Amino acid sequence: MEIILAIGIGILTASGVWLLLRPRTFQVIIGLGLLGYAVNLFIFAMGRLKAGAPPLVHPGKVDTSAYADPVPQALVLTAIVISFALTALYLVVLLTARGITGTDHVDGHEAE
Amino acid sequence: MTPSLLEHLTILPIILPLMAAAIMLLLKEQRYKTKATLSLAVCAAILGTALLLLQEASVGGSGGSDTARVYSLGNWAAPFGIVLVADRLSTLMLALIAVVGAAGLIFALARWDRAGPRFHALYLLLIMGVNGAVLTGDLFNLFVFFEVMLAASYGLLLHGSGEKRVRAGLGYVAINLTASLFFLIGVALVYGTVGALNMADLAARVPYIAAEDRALFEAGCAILGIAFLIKAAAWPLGLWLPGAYSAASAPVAAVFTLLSKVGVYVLLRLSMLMFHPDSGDSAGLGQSVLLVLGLATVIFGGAGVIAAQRLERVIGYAVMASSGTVLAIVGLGQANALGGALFYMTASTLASAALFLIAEILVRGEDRAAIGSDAFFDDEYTDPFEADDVEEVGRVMPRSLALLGAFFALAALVVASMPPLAGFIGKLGIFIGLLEGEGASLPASWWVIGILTFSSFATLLALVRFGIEGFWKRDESHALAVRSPEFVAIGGLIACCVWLTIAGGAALSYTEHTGDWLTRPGDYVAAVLKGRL
Amino acid sequence: MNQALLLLIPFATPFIAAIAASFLPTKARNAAATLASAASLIGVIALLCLYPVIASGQVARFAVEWLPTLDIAFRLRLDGFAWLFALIVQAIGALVVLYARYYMSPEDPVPRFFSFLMAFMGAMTGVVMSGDMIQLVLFWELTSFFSFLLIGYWNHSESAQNGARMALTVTALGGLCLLAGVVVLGRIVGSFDMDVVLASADLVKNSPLYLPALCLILMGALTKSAQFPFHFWLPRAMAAPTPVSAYLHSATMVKAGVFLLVRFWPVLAGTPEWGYIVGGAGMFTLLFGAWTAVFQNDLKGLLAYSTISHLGLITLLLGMGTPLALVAAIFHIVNHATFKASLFMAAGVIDHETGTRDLRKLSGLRKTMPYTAALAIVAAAAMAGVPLLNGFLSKEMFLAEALQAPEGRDFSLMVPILATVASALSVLYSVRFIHQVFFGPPATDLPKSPHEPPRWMRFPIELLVLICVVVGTIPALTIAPVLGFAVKSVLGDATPYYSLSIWHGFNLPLLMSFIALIGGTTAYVLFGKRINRADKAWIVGRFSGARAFERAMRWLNISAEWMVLQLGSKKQQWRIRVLVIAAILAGLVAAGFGGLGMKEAGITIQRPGIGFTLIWIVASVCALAAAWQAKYHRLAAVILMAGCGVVSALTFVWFSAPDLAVTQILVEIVTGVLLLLGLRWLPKRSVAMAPSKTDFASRRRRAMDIAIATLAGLGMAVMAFAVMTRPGGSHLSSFLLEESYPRGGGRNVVNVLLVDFRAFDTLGEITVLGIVALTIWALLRRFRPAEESRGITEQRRVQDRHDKQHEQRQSGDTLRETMLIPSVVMKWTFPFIILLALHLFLRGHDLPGGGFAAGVAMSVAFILQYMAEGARWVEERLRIRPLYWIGGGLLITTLTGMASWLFNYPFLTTYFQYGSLPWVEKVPLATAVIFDLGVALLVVGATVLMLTAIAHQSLRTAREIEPVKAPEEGV
Amino acid sequence: MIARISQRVFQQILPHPILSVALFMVWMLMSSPAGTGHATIALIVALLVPQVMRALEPDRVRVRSPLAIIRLLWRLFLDVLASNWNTARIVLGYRKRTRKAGFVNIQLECSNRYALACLAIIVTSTPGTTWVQYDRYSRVLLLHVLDLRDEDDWKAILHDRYESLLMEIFP
Amino acid sequence: MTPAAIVYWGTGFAQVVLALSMLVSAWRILIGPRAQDRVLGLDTLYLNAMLLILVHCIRMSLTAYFEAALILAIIGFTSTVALAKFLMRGEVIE
Amino acid sequence: MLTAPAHMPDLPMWAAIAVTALCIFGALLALVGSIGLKTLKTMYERLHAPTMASTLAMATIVAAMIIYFSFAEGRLTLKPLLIAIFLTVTTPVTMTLLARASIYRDRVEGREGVPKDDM
Ligand code: NA
Ligand code: NA
Repeated sequence: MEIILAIGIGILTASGVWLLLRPRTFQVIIGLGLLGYAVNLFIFAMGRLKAGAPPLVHPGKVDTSAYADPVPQALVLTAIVISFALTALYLVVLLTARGITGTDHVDGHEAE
Repeated sequence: MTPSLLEHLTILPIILPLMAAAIMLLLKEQRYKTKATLSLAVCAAILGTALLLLQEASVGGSGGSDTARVYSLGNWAAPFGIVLVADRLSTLMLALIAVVGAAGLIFALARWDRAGPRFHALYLLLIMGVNGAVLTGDLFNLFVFFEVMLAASYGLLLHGSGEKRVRAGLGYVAINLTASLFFLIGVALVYGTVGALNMADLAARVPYIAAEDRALFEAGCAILGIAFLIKAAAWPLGLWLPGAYSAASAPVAAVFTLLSKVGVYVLLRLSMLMFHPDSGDSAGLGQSVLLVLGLATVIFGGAGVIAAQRLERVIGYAVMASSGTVLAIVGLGQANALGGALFYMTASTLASAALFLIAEILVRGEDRAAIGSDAFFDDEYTDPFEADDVEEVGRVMPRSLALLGAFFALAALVVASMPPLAGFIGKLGIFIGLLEGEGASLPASWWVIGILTFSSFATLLALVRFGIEGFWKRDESHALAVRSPEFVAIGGLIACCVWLTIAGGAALSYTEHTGDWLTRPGDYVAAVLKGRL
Repeated sequence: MNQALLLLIPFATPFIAAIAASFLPTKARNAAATLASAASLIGVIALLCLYPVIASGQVARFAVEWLPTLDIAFRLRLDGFAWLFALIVQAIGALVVLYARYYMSPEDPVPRFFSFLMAFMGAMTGVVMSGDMIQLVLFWELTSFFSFLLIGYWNHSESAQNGARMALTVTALGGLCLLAGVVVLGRIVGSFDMDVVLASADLVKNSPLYLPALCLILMGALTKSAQFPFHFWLPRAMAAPTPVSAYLHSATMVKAGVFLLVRFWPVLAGTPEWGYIVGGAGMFTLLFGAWTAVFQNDLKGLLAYSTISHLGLITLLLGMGTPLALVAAIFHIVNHATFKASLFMAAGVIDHETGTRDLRKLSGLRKTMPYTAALAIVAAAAMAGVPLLNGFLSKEMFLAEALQAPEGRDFSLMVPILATVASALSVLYSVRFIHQVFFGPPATDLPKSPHEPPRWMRFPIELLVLICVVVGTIPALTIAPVLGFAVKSVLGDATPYYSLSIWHGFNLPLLMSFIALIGGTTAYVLFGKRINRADKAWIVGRFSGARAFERAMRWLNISAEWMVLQLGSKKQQWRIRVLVIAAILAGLVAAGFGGLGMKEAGITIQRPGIGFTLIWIVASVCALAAAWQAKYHRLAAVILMAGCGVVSALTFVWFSAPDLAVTQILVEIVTGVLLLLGLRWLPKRSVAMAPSKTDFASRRRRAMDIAIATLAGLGMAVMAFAVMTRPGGSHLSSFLLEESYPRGGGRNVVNVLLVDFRAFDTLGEITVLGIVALTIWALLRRFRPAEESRGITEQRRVQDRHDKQHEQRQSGDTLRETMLIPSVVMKWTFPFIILLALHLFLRGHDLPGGGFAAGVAMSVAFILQYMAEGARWVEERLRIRPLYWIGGGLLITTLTGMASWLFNYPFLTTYFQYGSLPWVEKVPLATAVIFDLGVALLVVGATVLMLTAIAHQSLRTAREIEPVKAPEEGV
Repeated sequence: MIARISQRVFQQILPHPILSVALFMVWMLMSSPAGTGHATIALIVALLVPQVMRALEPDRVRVRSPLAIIRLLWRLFLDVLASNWNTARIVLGYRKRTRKAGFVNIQLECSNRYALACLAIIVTSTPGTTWVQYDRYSRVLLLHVLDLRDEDDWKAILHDRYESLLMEIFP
Repeated sequence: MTPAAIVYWGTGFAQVVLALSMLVSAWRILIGPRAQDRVLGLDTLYLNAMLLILVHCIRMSLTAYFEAALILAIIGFTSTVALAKFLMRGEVIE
Repeated sequence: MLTAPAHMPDLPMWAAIAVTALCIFGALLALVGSIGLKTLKTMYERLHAPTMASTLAMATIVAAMIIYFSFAEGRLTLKPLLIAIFLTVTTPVTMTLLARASIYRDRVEGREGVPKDDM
């Protein structure tokens, strides 16, 4: 399982980075999106992989080893929300830039 | 928990602006006066709080010992919940933020707060974010506050719109989003290897990290470091700074000077906490990188200052150079010079903020076209730059140019760290600190001194050039319209610089003491964790 | 009077006067002049009052603590030398003020001038009286700064701008070096206190840091006193009003350099390094300055180069390193100050009266300005070293010292010869000056018709010339005692015997003097005409320091630009590439190139499941395809990205993160809508736009990007794998799992983390959401769509046309029909989605769900209505005020947090109880629920605001080009 | 009079009674295991949420003949089973040669929006048929059929099996 | 074999089949050829993912993941509606 | 030998078999749907394929879930019915919309095989 997820994170990252380095704003936003997934899963992976053990505890004595680590999950939740917000923001900025500058190049003007 | 309202002082700088911003969202857009008053009141309250905390920090705890005021949010004690820590360093930052923030706000009241919707709310939220970032004692919470700060900064950078800002915003947002991703990766790795997020907890655990986990941990820290170096605008990661800052409207650019300093602050805080000499195998991690990049930043900033064609960009590069200076000192690991560096950082931040404000007044005539790109929709929000109403002109103050020129000169002296003002004291503190003890025999010390001297010279050259352009070569035909809030804002910042000079002894002793405190991370850890572990 | 106060007066009065003058009205010429002269006179008087103290050989001190931790204090220290210097500064200052009162035009805003002048005087006094090295540097730079303002006083003139800038650049650079030097010196000595430093000569000279300290300090001194090769700023500084030149370039500013050399003489002088550098620079400057002065056609230019030459002379004397040479140097400092100040003033008078300073135009002024002529001739004679004038005395001492140049040095014979030559040159330019200006036939083509200046404008010159004469004739009665204690204060016990009598018998120096006088005069007679015709100085004229400086500055500029270009880039791609490379490198280096400790840690791995592998093949394919398609097939990229999102949600399900799965799915849905809303405003990028052939550079760039991307991916994969395969579980998570129910009141630990343990994060996170919504909304109010996207969309155009073509149909029918069925369903799902949101909200604390999920679900309910019926329709019926939701949400969360203050708990402390309301069985009643409510409200507001802000753009009516208004018909 | 007032009050309180019932049941399902507490909440929800629907002004739903509903559901169930079977066979390539897919235009009789919506749902939920386009003026439905043996067959199926029942339910 | 084991392994197999099904629908997203094909592929992907979650609930004997599937069922269609409307009208909200 | 993980409660053999069979059947049917999505020739034909997943496949899996959790939790658990209800109502919406959009696009582009008379 770990190896699959690791490879998956790697591929998401590679695709995202490739897009992040492209000259068109839309490529960048998709790249940021993919990187967002990769990073969220990466954070999630830091809690190690445990199937069938959601951190929903039962009252009473808690066997902490029987639950997945809740901390990375909470961090990912926050990260998801923030990256959603910032994707929206970047989208609007890129739209505005496209309108004002007449190009969708990341520099706001076509490369010479 | 002692039952005293004063105990909640630490959190005021964060929730006051938040509350005010929330209330402003419930107010109609037209109610500028109310909003302005509210903003001013909040800034004043933050300033008051910051000064109280500063006073406390400078006096120290019981028996004159240094303490860190720890505020456990949700009443969850340190490693488990999030804590705010107001120690000497964060309090210093807090005071700096309060001053620059208030100045920017006052300046904006003259006109900028009406150049786009919801300026006050965004502005206060930016202040909140910066305050949170310096106060928090938790790594992930730091991320959150970085994001608050950045989100607000995106909004404020774009405030006033126009092609220049949008273009700058495009790059600024993309770079910072990338940096935020690095931040997350770094935090994740740190948690994945150490299992802690609280900074003090981390500091306490770093020496005991298992050998096989250390490489991963250090990789995480290194990536984290890159994220912070991007924010601190270290070369070659901080190339975004001059463009972004110079595109922003003046009051925004003024508060932006704080943002890069927050990056520096975090690097300083974390490297002193986690990689101090007693921290086992990780001691001194990344220090040489900080030194080299810091110096490179100073050189690059110096070159940029000379090469830049617009005053705002000059200031932007100067801000870079000033970040680089502090980074280099952090990297050098010379605790003696740290006090000077902190002093220098404080002074140069105040002065570069003032310069951004002055620069805007100087280029005001030319800039009109850039601000008002022609609108496409006819239900357009009208802003004061497009309307030629009479109030726009403002009363020309007698001697406004002379006074502004004096302000410019003083601010320029501080930024170039020339005598007699505060910047000089800071740099002097660095020099003397560097040469103390074994420092004189380190080649790095001499490099630092040489490069800092070069950067002073470069800054002076450029600022003299632009001073002459702006004040001596000024066309008589368009008079300078400066409104009183603008004078108050700039004058306030300059007054702080002057005060820092006159009361240089006390201020420097504070920063030196702070440097000393930073070299004893054990005390910080003890204060935060209160012996728990 | 109190000694400390007396010390403070000459220092502080000028500054006070400067500030006071700056408040005077623009035309208050007399008031400003009175103020300034009063200030300097008070200073003079205070200094005179201190005479007894100084004369008795004491040092007057005054100290105030300033930077105690650096051992830097504000210290005033007045010994004999400083006293003499301060007196010159203040007294000549007073005279210059008087002179300037008449010199400056009534139209000039002189209060500013006097303000700068006084400030400069204060700074100069500060330099002289500094008892602390750092303080000395401080005032040193201040003199540079105020001289900048004074030189640039006529700031509209370009030459003033350039001259001021050059002077500042050179002297401030010197000052920076001086600072460094002083810091090093302080490091050697262990103190910045001048007393301590001056007493540590041996320590300093034996220190390994001696040479760097010396070089740095000399950089300061030599730039300031315009020594070759830093001399060039001085002639350019002549753009200043003449009173400024008279003051700064005779007695003060340029003398600061030699003052410094004298001040540190006991500590630094006497070593071979000192001798070579200082002596060499002095000798060269002496000759160079004199030679160049000869060829100057501008009166002030001549005086400027003469000043350079005389400063060279003083420097050379100091470089000799002998006590007697020092005596001569100090003496010449005083003498030069008097005759040069008077000459500058005279030059100013001539300029003022005739309207020109060109030696070739001026002629025969002795007829029209006899009195001024007489004064100028005497002063020039003093400069030339004519006997019975003060210049002669010090020059005699100089020549004597030149003969005493230590044997064994290679140039021992050269020194006296060169000294004589320099003296001859000095005679030559003095004679040329006198002859060209005052003799010959009266000039006819002068811009103004000259006559004698006003009485009080002449007075300063008279006084100074009188001093020249008096000192020159009766030195023993006038200057001797002063010079005596000045020298003693520097040399202490090493003070040598010297005599100030005018007559020492026929000796070699006297001979040399005469050779110089005769030689100079003869040369003028022989070459005068040719010199007048020369454009620039023979031989050395081709070398222009100023041009070199400007070239250096240009080079600095160009190389800075080059550097910025090379070390940076304006291209965002480049910048981001650097970031990514930096992060990869950082990770690699820190992790020690692959040694992630995997072997040591041991790998515990779960066998890959087939299903899981398959879904990750889906995600990988989607990701790679998205990367491939994002440029030309944006919609495909959006869809492919959504595919990745689904798989990451499934992964969260797979590995026990239901909350994450819920949130991911919800966010996925909203992001999809958002991107589509955006796509509407993004014109198509067709494949046809692609360059048909990709050049090598772009192929290489792509290859590099692929390499970077691969490395980044590899890095993340390896790190993720390394962490996942080692044992996990932290003290943090154990605590949270254990305490979540008993102390947080919730079974869903993730939710308790979000609303209790780490509620502060959540507060920040929703703030981010609110800010972003606000920003988007603000930005879109001035939205200007891309040219190609303006107006209605292609599809709508086609469909509307179709509707119009058919008789029965109305415009918009196609849409209505299309949405006929969907809108029924979408409308009726509204209450059920509200239900879902409520459900998610209420169960959050114990089971997956929570405020955020509820908020997004709720916002989806709104968005569905927007999609079903259009924005206008919805907003006519549902008044959604997203800003209020955002503000309210923030307020609720914050107030909930603050409520704990009432119970003396920190912010965000939650309270909970397993209450049992009537009819409702055990339901946890936690304040965290209220907090979560705020979260939900904000999320609804922010999400709806973001989406509708973009959606509203379609509704906005494009601004039409306003038709020109027809003129209204007249009555 | 009283009856009318009470009817209006009833309409005020329960603007959409069916919706309220549905919401109540859905809530009970959602929060299962649900006790009295959830029933209370469900009741509140069922009373309050429909008020929101006032704003959206949906056409009123009038349903007759609950029996017809059950018959409709039963028919749908059978048809879904059958068409799943058919479609699966087609996908797996059993009837490659003989099969022909295509569009069918069908003239509908009913015009009630809800009836049409139900019809659309039914048609589309049944594998093998997809509701593509409906013309309000001519009341012609364009249907896509995966296995188009006989156009009239499909018309008949639609009319007889569903439309008539739906017209019974939504008059 | 215990009943529980049967369920566990049976659902495991069902998951593999569903994952395979996802892979096939992803293929449609990938090759298109037209935008509507991709949208359809995505819709199917969502559907299969939802079924996968349900099966996972059984396999893990946990209802905790149910809400994720429920959300997909109730509002998952929003994305597809938006996409379809975008194709039809060129914009999602008019 | 196949063993069940500890977390799984025991249930009657018939129920286990039913659950398993329903799950597998549903999954296979969904797979058939997806295969149809891949193999069928035109867009409109492909539209029919996933409907199997959203109807019968979904129904069997929901049934499996109801059976399983009713035994696992010891009481009738009808919650999964919600999925059936909502999915049945919402999926057709997307399908018809998609069909409408693609026929419009095909007509505009003048493609073969679509009725032409209308937009
Ligand atoms: Na609590
Ligand atoms: Na169908």
